[in-house]
Amino acid sequence: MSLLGNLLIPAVLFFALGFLARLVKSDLRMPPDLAKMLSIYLLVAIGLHGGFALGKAELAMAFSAVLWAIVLGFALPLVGYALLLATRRVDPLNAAAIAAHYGSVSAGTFITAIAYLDNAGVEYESYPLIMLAVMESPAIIVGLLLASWSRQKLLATAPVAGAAGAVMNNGGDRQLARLLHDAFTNGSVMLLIGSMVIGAVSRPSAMEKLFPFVDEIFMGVLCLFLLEMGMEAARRIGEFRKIGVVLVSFGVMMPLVGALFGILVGQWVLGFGVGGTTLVAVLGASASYIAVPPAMRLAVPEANPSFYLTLSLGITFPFNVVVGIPLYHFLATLFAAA
Amino acid sequence: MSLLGNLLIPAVLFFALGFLARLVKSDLRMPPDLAKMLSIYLLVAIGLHGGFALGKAELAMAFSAVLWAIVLGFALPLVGYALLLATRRVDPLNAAAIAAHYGSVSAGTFITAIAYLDNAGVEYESYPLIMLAVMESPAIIVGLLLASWSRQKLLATAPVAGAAGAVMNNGGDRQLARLLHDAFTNGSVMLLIGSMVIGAVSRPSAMEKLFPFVDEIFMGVLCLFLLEMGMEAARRIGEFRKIGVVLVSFGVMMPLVGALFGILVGQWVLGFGVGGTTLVAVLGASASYIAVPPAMRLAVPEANPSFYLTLSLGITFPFNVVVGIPLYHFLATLFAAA
Amino acid sequence: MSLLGNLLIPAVLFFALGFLARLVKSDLRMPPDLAKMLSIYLLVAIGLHGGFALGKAELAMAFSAVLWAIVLGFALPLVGYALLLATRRVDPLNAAAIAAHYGSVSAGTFITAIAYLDNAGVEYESYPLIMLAVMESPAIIVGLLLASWSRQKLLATAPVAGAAGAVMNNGGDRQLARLLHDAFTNGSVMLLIGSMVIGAVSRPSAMEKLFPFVDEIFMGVLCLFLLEMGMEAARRIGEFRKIGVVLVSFGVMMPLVGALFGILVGQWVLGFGVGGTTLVAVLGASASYIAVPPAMRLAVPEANPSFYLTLSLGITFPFNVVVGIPLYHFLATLFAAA
Amino acid sequence: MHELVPEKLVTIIANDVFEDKLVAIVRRQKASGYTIVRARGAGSSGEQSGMLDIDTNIKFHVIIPVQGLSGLLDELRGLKRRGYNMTVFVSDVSVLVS
Amino acid sequence: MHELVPEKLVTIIANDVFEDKLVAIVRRQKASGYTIVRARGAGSSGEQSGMLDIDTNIKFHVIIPVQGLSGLLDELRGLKRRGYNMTVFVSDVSVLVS
Amino acid sequence: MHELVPEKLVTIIANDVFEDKLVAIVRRQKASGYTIVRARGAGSSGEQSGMLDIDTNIKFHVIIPVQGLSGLLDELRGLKRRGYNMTVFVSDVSVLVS
Ligand SMILES: Nc1ncnc2c1ncn2[C@@H]1O[C@H](COP(=O)(O)O)[C@@H](O)[C@H]1O
Ligand SMILES: Nc1ncnc2c1ncn2[C@@H]1O[C@H](COP(=O)(O)O)[C@@H](O)[C@H]1O
Ligand SMILES: Nc1ncnc2c1ncn2[C@@H]1O[C@H](COP(=O)(O)O)[C@@H](O)[C@H]1O
Ligand code: NA
Ligand code: NA
Ligand code: NA
Repeated sequence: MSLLGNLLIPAVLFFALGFLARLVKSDLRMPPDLAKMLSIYLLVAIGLHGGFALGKAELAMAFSAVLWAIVLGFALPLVGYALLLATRRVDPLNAAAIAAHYGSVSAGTFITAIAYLDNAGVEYESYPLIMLAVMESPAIIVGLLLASWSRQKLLATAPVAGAAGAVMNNGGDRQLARLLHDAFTNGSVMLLIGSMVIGAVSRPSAMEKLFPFVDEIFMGVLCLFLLEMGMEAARRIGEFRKIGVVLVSFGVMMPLVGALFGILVGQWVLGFGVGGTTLVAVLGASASYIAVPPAMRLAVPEANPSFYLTLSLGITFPFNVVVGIPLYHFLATLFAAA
Repeated sequence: MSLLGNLLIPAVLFFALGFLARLVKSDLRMPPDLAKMLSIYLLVAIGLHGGFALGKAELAMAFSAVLWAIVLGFALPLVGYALLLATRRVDPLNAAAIAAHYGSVSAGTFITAIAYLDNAGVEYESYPLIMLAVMESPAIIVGLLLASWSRQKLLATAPVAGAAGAVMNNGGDRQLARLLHDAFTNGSVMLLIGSMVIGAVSRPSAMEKLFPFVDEIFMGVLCLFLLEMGMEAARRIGEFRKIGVVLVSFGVMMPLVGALFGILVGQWVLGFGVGGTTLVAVLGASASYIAVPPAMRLAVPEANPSFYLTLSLGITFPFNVVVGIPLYHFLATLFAAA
Repeated sequence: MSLLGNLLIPAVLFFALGFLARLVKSDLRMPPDLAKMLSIYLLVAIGLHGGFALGKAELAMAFSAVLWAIVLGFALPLVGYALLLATRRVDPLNAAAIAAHYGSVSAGTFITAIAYLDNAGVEYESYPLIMLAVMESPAIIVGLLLASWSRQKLLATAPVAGAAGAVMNNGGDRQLARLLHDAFTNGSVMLLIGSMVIGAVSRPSAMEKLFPFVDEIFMGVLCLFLLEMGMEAARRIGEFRKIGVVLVSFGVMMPLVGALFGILVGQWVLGFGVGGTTLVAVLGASASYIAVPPAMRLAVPEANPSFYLTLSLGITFPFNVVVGIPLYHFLATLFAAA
Repeated sequence: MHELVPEKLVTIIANDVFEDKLVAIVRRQKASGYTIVRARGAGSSGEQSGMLDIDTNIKFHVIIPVQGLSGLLDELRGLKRRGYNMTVFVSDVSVLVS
Repeated sequence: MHELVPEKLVTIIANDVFEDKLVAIVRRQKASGYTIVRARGAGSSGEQSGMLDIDTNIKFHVIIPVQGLSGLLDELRGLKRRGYNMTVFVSDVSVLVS
Repeated sequence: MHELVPEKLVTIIANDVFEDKLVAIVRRQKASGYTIVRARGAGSSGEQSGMLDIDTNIKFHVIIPVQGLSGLLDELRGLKRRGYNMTVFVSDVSVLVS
């Protein structure tokens, strides 16, 4: 399926429709909780579906996938942090906060990729779904460590510690423990892993009764979800000017770097087929806009939310949905042929 | 299918249930965003469905349908305005605001008519759906022109212009440009036309995956939507007394006039069958309660919202859903036989 | 199907997932109106389904079921009231308010029981559904009478009447009339009975179009609903300590008493099979958390909502969903064999 | 010059089952209107999480002329005495009359 | 010591179609921001049940320095004069700075 | 006569991820409760459209006795100093006690 083919998938077209509606300043408004409801449905549906498939999977392979998901989750924020500091457009704390987003993943992008593969008739392994669940959290931890390390460097260079110093001292370990807790009990992680477990342990006869809900209306719900995400992405483009062209291009380059890491892991390390490799590339390429932003707001209040939200939601998400997914599929096909 | 047959359609019965629940002052309350969510679904579903059908339609015919939709949209508010002034119960500004509602359309009524025809096993053309999308806007423009003209007349007769004069002068063209923009980028228009385009351009294999969502749960969603609309219609009947019997009867007569115009256009001009003609009659008969009220509130603040909301939502909508649709179907059958 | 089998039904597992998410203090949050929307769907779906089945039912039997539902609804609060006073942990007004909850029913529990029986392949009569609709209200009336009687007793023993006395005198009959009205026009009662009537009178061809909505996505919606109810149940466990072990054990014992009454009525009086008897047991065992709490808050403001909400939602609901339903099924099987 | 008229803003925070009672009081007191906002919170009667119908609060606002305050508070105090849990407070506002 | 700066809180209750107009005014008046809460209610223009797009209110709050009040009220009064139904009132607040 | 006790109403407008932090502060300061309303808006940290979890605000209200104000503001000022964006203001209210 070509790039143009991708653009004619209804889900992607609905994304474009939402984007357009905001661009022309339409008064189209979605109820504030609709996106949240739709994404709860999508997580549960994909979790049940994948969990059912995983019930028949190899344990060793699953374990290996989890391991490499963690490796990706730890490695990508470090790469992102280094790149961001190299641009000299953001201070270390903002760099840490942004990098954490790129080490984590976007379930919306992943689900769109699944729709793309289904449409193109490409088979894929079910292991990348566990990787999706696993990869939400490690990047948060790396981001926090990077932030804390940056803060200490700032303190060292600016000896008039003041308030920031107080945070480090009185916060410290207790704060880290809390943030680790938050990372692992994150709502979408629990929903996804919980649904996977339920899908894996439930009796097939019981699962059958769930399939009309899980399968048949899935595409329609995804369309509505992407309609709204298109509107939200477009809402951010006013901020592009504040952010500057260098950061904007980071929002396009970093997904490519992440996708390459993903392809290497998917194809060479885990030995997935083209479909599975594409999905791992999408995991590498996508940036979180659900789990990571609140964590950064709470733990790195010095960072400017406009930066990480605009990059993740306004640039990387549309890029991946429209250009990235077919591109990663194309690259995965190339690598597989090589 | 007789009138009684119509009353036994579940969707209409749910409308009655909602109406009854408010009449007996039940504490049944719907979440405030439910109606909005259901109507987003209904617009998208009907748009995708119709767009898919239109993909195979004749261009010349579609063009002709659009043209006549615009004619209806411009003509009906003028008729309504004249009738309203003849009643001598409202001043020209209120007349303009009310008339705009009757030139526009109600997607909820149209969708109920589709459900009625499906139930009765009557075939219908897909062109009326484009007419639905097209007819949302022209009446808004006519309404605004009528209002602006009435305002000028009021100023001429009352030379102490004051604030109202200021509006005309400082607002004028810029305001009209903005209102035209608003009319064409109206949220429900964009959603409907966007979904139609997506339905038309998407590959059939992709559309197939959407059909369980678009088709199978459609009737159920319509039932819930009409349940809520029944409650909202009944909420207005307290206002009947304030509005007076003359205006209330306008709310019943004007749909009949609109339906006749619609039947003439559908049957004689466009040459539709009984089903398609019924749908055009419904377009003529129905009054907007989504797109037009906010436009009038913004642009004709002098008009009293109680008037147009009570007429459109409290009288014309229930009349059309319960009595109008089967009646227009009956009339369309008569005319077709003639 | 064993108890363990029940625990592996997806719906029950989602309840456990929601419970767990709150226990580990996950930041998983559901949109505030989701539970309400899902329960509107569940009531309508079960009403349509049952009404369609009831269209073919015997009138005499239906009448008998209604009668015995009323008997249960009047008898159970009296039993509960006596038990509660015997514990000496609550004053008579709190006892009246709590008892009313146990005489009424929980639609959520009933629907979960239906899912359980469907999963286990057990047939059941459709009469218990009418009983569900009928049993929401009588217990409210008994509760109010008990409260009013307790208030009078309190006044008699404490002659310094004051404010409480004023309520009795100025409120009195008018208040009772209003509360009777409220009990019978209760939102969920109207929704359920209305949907049953619509299901019964609609033509089969029209109902067929509703079945994908009513049947196929039912299980999935129930899963999401129980996910949220699990979270709400767990939210209450902080209150256990305030309530004390005696009341907590009332929340487990009273359902058993109610279930026994239900089994006797279902099996011996009405002659239902194992499935139908299990459902009547569930009606007896379950406690209201939708219709009764607001009624008690309005009419018995002296009672502490923490008591009745914690008991009904935090203890009895989880107990019934996880342990009760399979237990009552087991008991119904025993009695049927006896 | 703006016409800013000093009036009283009475705010009532309570479970939303009391809404009809509060509207009735406001009508009896001939206030020109009222405004309701959905809320959640916690107080002496426990947490009101706003997730279920049974634990949602409302913030109910009424603007009334100074001379109407006493009658309104009388009715509200009556409710509170009869056991209805609610938080009631009054603030000074200047209302723009155009 | 806390830096509590006395400012003015202007609250506007109106149908939500006016939101864009109000935001534009606030921007023109160079307020540092605004806050919007969804509301329902009743007033001279009938009940706003909050159930449909067409009858939902907003409660719109702006905190402005005392010297900015007059300009803001001028614009709001202008709207009211042109027939826009809205309830506008001003209260005194102390804003925490630092 | 009505018992109207003068107290302070502290209002905090912030992103809703801070809710737990604010509840913890209020509990530490032994306030009798709090009330939360969902909001959206704009300020120095950009627009909060209220459409996604990540850009929803809350309006958080606490009524406290006058003598409790200082302790509460100290904690809030601490948060603001550490970089947490929030709008905090205090108003005078008279709370109905009986
Ligand atoms: N100190 C307080 N500050 C703000 N809101 C409060 C306070 N106390 C109680 N409330 C609100 O009033 C409601 C009823 O309070 P209560 O009657 O104390 O349970 C609570 O659910 C809160 O929303
Ligand atoms: N001048 C203002 N008036 C009313 N609300 C404001 C104002 N400034 C900021 N806010 C609110 O406070 C939130 C946080 O403000 P800020 O920290 O300036 O981004 C904003 O999202 C607004 O909801
Ligand atoms: N006396 C009042 N107290 C509180 N809110 C009011 C009052 N009068 C009007 N409102 C609110 O302001 C909105 C517009 O008022 P009106 O322009 O009178 O229709 C109403 O829908 C109410 O939400
Ligand atoms: Na990534
Ligand atoms: Na029309
Ligand atoms: Na019961």
